[in-house]
Amino acid sequence: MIAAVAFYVFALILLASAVMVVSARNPVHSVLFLILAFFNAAALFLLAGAEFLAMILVIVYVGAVAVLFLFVVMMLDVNFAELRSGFQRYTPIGLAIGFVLAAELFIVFGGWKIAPDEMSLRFAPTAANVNNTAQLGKLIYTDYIFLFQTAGLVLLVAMIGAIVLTLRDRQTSRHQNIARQIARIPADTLEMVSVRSGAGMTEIGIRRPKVEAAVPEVEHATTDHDHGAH
Amino acid sequence: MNAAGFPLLSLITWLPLLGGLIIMYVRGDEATVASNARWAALWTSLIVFVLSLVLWVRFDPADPGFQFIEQASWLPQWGITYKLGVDGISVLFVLLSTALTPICILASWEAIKTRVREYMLAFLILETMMVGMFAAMDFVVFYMFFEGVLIPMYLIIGIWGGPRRVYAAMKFFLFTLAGSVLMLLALLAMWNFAGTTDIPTLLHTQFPASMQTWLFLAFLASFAVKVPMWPVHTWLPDAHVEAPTAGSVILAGVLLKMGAYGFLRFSVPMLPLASAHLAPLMFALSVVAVIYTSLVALAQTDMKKLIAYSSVAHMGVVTIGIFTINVQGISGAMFQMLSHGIVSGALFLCVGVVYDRIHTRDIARYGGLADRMPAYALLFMLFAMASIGLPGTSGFVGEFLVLVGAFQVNFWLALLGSLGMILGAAYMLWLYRRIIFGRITRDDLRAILDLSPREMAVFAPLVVLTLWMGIYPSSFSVFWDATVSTMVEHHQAALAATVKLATVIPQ
Amino acid sequence: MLFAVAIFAPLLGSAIAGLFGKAIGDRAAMAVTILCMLLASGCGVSAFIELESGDTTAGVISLGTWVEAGTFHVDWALRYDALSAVMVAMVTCVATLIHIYSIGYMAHDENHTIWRFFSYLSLFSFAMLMLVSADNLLQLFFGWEGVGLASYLLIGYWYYRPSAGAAAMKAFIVNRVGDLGFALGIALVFFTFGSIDFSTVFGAVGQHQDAAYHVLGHTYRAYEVIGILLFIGAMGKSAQIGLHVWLPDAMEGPTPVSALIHAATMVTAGVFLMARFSPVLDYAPGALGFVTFIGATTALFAATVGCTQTDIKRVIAYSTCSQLGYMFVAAGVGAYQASIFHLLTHAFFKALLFLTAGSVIHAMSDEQDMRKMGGIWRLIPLTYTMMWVGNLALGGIPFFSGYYSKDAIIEAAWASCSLVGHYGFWCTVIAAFLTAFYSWRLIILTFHGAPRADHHTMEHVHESPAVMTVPLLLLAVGAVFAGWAFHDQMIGPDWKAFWGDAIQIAASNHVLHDMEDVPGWVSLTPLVVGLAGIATAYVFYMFVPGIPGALAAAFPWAYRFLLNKWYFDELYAAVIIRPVQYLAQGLWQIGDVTIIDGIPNGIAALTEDGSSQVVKIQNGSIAVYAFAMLIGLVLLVSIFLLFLR
Amino acid sequence: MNWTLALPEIVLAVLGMAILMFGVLQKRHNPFHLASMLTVGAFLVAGMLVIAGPEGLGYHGQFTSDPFSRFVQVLVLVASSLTVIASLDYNDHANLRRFEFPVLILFATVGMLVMAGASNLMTLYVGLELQSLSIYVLAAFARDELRSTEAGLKYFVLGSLASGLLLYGISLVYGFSGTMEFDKLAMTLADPTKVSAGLIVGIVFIVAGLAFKVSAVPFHMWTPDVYEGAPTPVTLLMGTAPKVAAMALLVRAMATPFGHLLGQWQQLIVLVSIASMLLGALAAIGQKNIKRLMAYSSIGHMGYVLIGLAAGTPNGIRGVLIYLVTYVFMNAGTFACIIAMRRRGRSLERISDLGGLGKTDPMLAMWLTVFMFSMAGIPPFAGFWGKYFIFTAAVQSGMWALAVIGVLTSVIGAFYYIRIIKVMYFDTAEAAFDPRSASLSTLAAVSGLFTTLFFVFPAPLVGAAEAAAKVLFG
Amino acid sequence: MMAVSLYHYLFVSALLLVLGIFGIFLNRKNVIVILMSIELILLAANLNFVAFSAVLGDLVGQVFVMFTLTVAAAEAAIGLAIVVIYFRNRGSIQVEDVNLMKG
Repeated sequence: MIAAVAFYVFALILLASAVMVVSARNPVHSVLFLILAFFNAAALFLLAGAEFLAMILVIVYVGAVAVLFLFVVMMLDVNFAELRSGFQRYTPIGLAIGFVLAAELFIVFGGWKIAPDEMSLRFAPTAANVNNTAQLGKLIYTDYIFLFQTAGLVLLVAMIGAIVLTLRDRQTSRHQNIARQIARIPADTLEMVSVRSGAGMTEIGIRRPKVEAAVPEVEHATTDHDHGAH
Repeated sequence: MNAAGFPLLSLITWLPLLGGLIIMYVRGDEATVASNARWAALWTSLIVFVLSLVLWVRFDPADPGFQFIEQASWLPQWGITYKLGVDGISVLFVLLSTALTPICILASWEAIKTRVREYMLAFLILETMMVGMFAAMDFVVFYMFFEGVLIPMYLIIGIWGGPRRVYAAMKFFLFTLAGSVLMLLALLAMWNFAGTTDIPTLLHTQFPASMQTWLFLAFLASFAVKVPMWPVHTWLPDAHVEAPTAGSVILAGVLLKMGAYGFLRFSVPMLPLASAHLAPLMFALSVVAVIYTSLVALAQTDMKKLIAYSSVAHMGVVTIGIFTINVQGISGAMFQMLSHGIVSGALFLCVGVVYDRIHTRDIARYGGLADRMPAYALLFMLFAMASIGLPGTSGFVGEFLVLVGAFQVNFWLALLGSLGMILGAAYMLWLYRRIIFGRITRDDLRAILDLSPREMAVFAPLVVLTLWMGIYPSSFSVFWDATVSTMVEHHQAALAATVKLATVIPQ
Repeated sequence: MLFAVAIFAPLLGSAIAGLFGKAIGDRAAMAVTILCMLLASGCGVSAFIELESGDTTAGVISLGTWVEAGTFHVDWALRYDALSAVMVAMVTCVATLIHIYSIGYMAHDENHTIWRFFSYLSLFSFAMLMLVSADNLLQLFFGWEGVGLASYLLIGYWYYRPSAGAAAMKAFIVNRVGDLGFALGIALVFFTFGSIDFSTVFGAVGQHQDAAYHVLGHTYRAYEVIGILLFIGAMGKSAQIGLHVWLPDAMEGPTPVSALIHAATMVTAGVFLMARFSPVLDYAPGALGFVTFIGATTALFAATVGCTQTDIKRVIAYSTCSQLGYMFVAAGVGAYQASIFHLLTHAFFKALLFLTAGSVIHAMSDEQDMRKMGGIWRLIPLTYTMMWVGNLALGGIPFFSGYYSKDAIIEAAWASCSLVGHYGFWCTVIAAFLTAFYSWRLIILTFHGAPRADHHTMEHVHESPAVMTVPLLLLAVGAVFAGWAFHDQMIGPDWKAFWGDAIQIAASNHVLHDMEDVPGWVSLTPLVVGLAGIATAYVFYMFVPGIPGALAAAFPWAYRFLLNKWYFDELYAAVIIRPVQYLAQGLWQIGDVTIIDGIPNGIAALTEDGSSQVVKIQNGSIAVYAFAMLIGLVLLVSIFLLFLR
Repeated sequence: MNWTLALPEIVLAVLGMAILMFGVLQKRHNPFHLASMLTVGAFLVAGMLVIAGPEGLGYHGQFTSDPFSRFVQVLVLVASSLTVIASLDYNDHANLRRFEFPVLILFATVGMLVMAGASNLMTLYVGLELQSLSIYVLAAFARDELRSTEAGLKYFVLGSLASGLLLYGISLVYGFSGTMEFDKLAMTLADPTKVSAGLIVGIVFIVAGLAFKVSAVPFHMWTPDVYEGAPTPVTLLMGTAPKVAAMALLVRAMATPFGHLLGQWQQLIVLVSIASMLLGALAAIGQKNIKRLMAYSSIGHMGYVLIGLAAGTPNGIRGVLIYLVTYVFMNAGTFACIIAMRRRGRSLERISDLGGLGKTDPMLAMWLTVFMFSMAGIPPFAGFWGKYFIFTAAVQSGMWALAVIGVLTSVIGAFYYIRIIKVMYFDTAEAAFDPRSASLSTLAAVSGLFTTLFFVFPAPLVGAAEAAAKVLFG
Repeated sequence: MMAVSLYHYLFVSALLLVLGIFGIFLNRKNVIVILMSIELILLAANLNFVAFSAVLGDLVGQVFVMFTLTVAAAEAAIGLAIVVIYFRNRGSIQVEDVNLMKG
């Protein structure tokens, strides 16, 4: 009973915050509502017995993804006042279509039944005596190793993608070149001069410190994209 | 091996392509390239022609089946074979193609000044396609060549054509493509039924009656456009008008025959029931074509358009002949096709001669050429008369045999189908009168030169053929007599079998 | 063999003159063609004489296969029998004379391509010879069309004259209308008999009498249909009413041409065809009735028109037309022999008349209008005499050739004892009167009275050179004596021996016999009306010259009706030519350009329109794209749930 | 568990990471060209492994290697290699000389290989995502180009939506059948009583998700915009390899697990196919940008491919595979020609820029002509044979309406293909293009020769396709 | 096992799916909201998986959710990266401004 009440509460908050995600005027609010939605979804997971996933959802989604969203929303510094509110012109028909879809899904769900022989198809039945995390771990690292590794590749691609798209070396920023720092010897930079007393700097030929031509390496491919392909 | 002792047909088919390859690798400045391309193309086509004469010599007219058969595995699992061969119906078309190509190349010797290399290449490719199509003994091979013809022809019209060439080329391409894709479906249906695309096998396959009708209609869509039959003929005048002279010659000489050849090769023998049932439709369309396009030809002001419309009318006679499905009708259709190939080709060359000099095809711009160009006037007269169907020229024999064939079907068919005799005379003579007769009024015409030796050389074979076919036609008809007789017999046997079946079933 | 030489010699001459004429020059071309013609006429006459004397027998000379398609088999072959021998002899002789005459007539041709002219003439002769010597219908058709071509070329010889070009075209096309009927007739003959060889067909005449052919919703006897169809062909070539319109216009050609093709030979091809096909026609009474009717009508019609024409050559042309009508009347009543007999005599006197007219025109500096002539009979007496001879023959004055043949026809018409035969009789009688009338009208207007030509022309009036007058004289001999000479053989008691198998008639046909028994007044009538016609002409044009004008003023509609040749040209222009032109334009501009091209063009436009519509939804908006996806999804799901479960 | 089944994928991924390391560490020279070459080499290695590798079902039913998957994998590798080669010249000129480019292509290819071998809905999803994510990045690769980034954005948003729907569909199928493995699904669905509406709706969702990847109507909306905006080699990639992989996936999914539901999904595919053919034919007509045109053309081509699927017979699948092979080469060649459209360093995309190419660059014009005729389905070029086998299947299955619509739309389609030829040959010449690089010439020539000469020896390829197709029907 | 019936979960997930879809095609504001909507759709699917996994007593659904989460995270990263560079070029992330290419 308590579980049922909890389900309804969480589900309602989940749906309400989902509505807010979509309709909130301020994107920051949307992100915050998204976080709320994730929390509630995690609770629903928990109710369904997927403890590990619930935790992951909180950690990965709230801790990483949602924060990333928030970060980007903030970073992009959008002038919220200018954002057009409201919905598209075809909202009514859009809503109708959406509700038709929902209705169809509802009708379809009504037909769900579980047949005994279907249970035999289960690949990894839940075991009562092992906790959820251990079971999942065992599956992922053994039977699903192939997909697990592929998922790793997905993340790698995401990393490469994010870097390749957003990282740029600015011409103005200065990089530390450790090798060069270490290789630096005094003779290159220091000049011992004996200074006559009373003589001005210019008189003894010292105008400015001796500096190598320290042009930053521009060879790296991620620079200079001012001219596009088109 | 075949009667020639070596893969003759493949050689004839693919040799032009080899010549084309050689032309592609000609290097040098533009004039050198052009000159080399011309000569290479001419020699290639001449060699091919000489090779094809072996067909003439070694063909056994008494054998109604395919000869010179050669075969290579292609897609064996699907019953598709690379198979070439000629029978009485196709052998002369192969010769027609190989004979017209050198003539066309010679005719374009000076007329084509730009991109000569590509032009010659296109013509050689075209020759490959034409010969391959007529020699194909496999439906898929046939279709490949049949459609492949579009490519060089599209380019020939589009690149070297007249002011409205783009419209004409597009129209030509799309019309013919639209028709032939439906044939492709028919082809597939036949394959699905018979499990092979081997033409001799298909010739002996009995397709169910309802299927025959559909197949026939699909074939009709393709061949009717190609022939062209009314009312899908309008691409032809445009294509003819815009194409360069040699393009028109090939178009009229060979390409139009592809449709009629298709009827003869596929529709009639493979679909006897549908051919018999739908013959009235074909007759109606053909008769309309004869009368309608002849009348339209009367109204033309452009020489080429006039001749183009006359082609439609003449091909209407051909289709009448084919669907009479008796020996005289089909034989006449065959003859009419060959004759039309030569005569209308020659007429287009005639137009080309003056076009090269005055650069207009407007009939009103001419007049009184007899004065300055007597030899030309004589030739033009000969071909005009052949086109009208004067006895003694090639045009008569076919037309008359078709008349005889049609008469056995229906008086009205014969009468209306032969109205072209009168109307043809009307538009042809009117054209002749306005171009050749009259007084010269324009200065450029006053300075016009008669035929050059090169032009004479182009026309000479055509003159010989026109008269030869008119005076001694049996030296040509002997090639297909056996085949056509067999075809008609088969047709009647097939019909009789059905009638028997129809009478047996209800009991 | 002489016969074959007679036929092919002109071809040789024509080819040499035509192909090499420019190189060898006019004189050589003339020489070659005339030599060939002389050879041909020599051989032709010899062949005729040999046949008649029984030295050789009739037969067929085969020259090889022509057309072959299944059972349809046609040879090139020359048929050598009485009919063809007569025709060959006549054609070669007349043609040779005309060739010779042309040397003089064409001497001043401004075209400077006389070699071309002679080549055409010889070509024409060849075609005509092929026609008469054919052994099958198709070869006959070959010659038939060949003379059509040659006449086209000859009429259009002065190609720079627009009227010549038009006339040439008209001749060819009108002939083609007839040819279509002829060709259909050939097809029907094949359909009925399984062959178109004369020997085979005539041999099988008895077997296929009941053959029927279905046409026009009715079933007719095949023979009748064959007869009608072949006669339609003959109508075109022989300028019978309806298809006669080309003949008067054809006078655009040089006068020798008119003499050759529109008097003596080409136009008689139709008559020849009737005679040649007599074995079949004799079993087709209906068709024969039609032939008589048309022939009689033509005879009368052309005669009436001839009375009002002012162009000297046109008058003669209409008289040709009229005389051809006589011949068809004869053929129609079954007197094929009489028709051929008239053909023969007519060939001589009509050629004579034309050539004489040519001589007049030559003398009058190429003036053809009789209203601008007159008063020259003293200046060109020989021509004048020849004209008289010709007209006497034409008018059917006794002992001139026309008398025999014309009388025979009129008698035969009466003797046929049928309604249409009597119609033929009365028409021919009236025509005989009119013939005499316009013939003398021509003589009087041309030669008598006050000179109406200008002074300059009159000064130059002169007799023609010998090269022209000698042929005239020779023809005059024929015109005078041919009737008398051949009467007995051809239609007289010896006709069976003369014709042999060439003209086979049915057992029921005894017109030639009945002709002898016609009442006396029937035999006399032609002579009487002929003399009456001459008298009327003298009254009208010599003694009381006001009458014609008064008559014309009194009956203006009739006058104009006749002057305008019964408005046939106008009728055809209104009923056929103009509608065809409109139709042609309409079919082109409306049918082809608007409708038939409109459909693909419309489809193309529709497609492009559809394209722009389809592309409209592609407005770049992510939301719209997503929306489209969703609609698609919902649609698919709905289809599934609604229809496919 | 036979892990060697996935050896090509594993090796390729490892090589990819190695190339990545190489690129990162290489400082002195720009490693783009070398990395590209290495990538092609890696593809070669993977290709050989594919051909030589064992067959069977492995990884607990998650991954399979059979003639079908190998056929597709080889084709994908070929397509990817062609893309990499095409990118050499383009990226040089577009300032995209970055080694990540080939590496991303490589990982996308790994994803596609996984897709080709997927025998489990989970594998399907992961492989698809690996491929998609890489290509999202590639589409936006010219990050300073507004059009490229917009293309990336659109592709990403719509692609994510599609994969969301796909995922939802998978969840339904899973829920209503209890398994994600193709074999077991097939077993379950063999019994009609177990086919519930939820399952079918799930299938519809899956079809929608995959249809998006092959850009079939109505899930095609992204195609023109993304094709236009993305860097041309990426467009080439999107036009070839992922389409092949996604189509293979669709085919396998429809044929194996859902094969017993043929009656249901067939109608669906027919509808999608007709709509695609019509739209592909119609919408391309008015286009002025050749990349957009190619987008619509690819929509049309996918419509034809779907005919083969709709036929639902081994012959249909054979047609699909052959069509895909010809399509890959035609597309690669065409895009090679498009990349070569450059004047004074500026890339051109308008069709009118091709004006007079027949005069200024006859060789390029000739190849492009070959590709256009081939796409229009004119024999003897390869494109015709693709259509031939497709229509054969349709006719065999008695789908006449589909076949007739197919051939008629191919005529409409021919209109715009030959219009390009018209522009090249009939229009007045513009200035010549910049000299082509050897890589592009080679690419065009290879594709062109394949397209032209396919008809000479079609039997081996057709035989392979036949063998591949038969697998799916046990 | 489950506290409430499967249907409840399915209803929630279906509504979540529809909401997510609405978020994509109905809003006019901000591309990032679209990304968040996609997260909602994925969440809906995940909810389904978890629910089915629970009802079927099969862990496979949960395993799939693991991978889904991975993919979703990667998607978010790439999506945001694209949005960022798009913003750099366009200076706006309004949904209606994303229409440079059309037709």
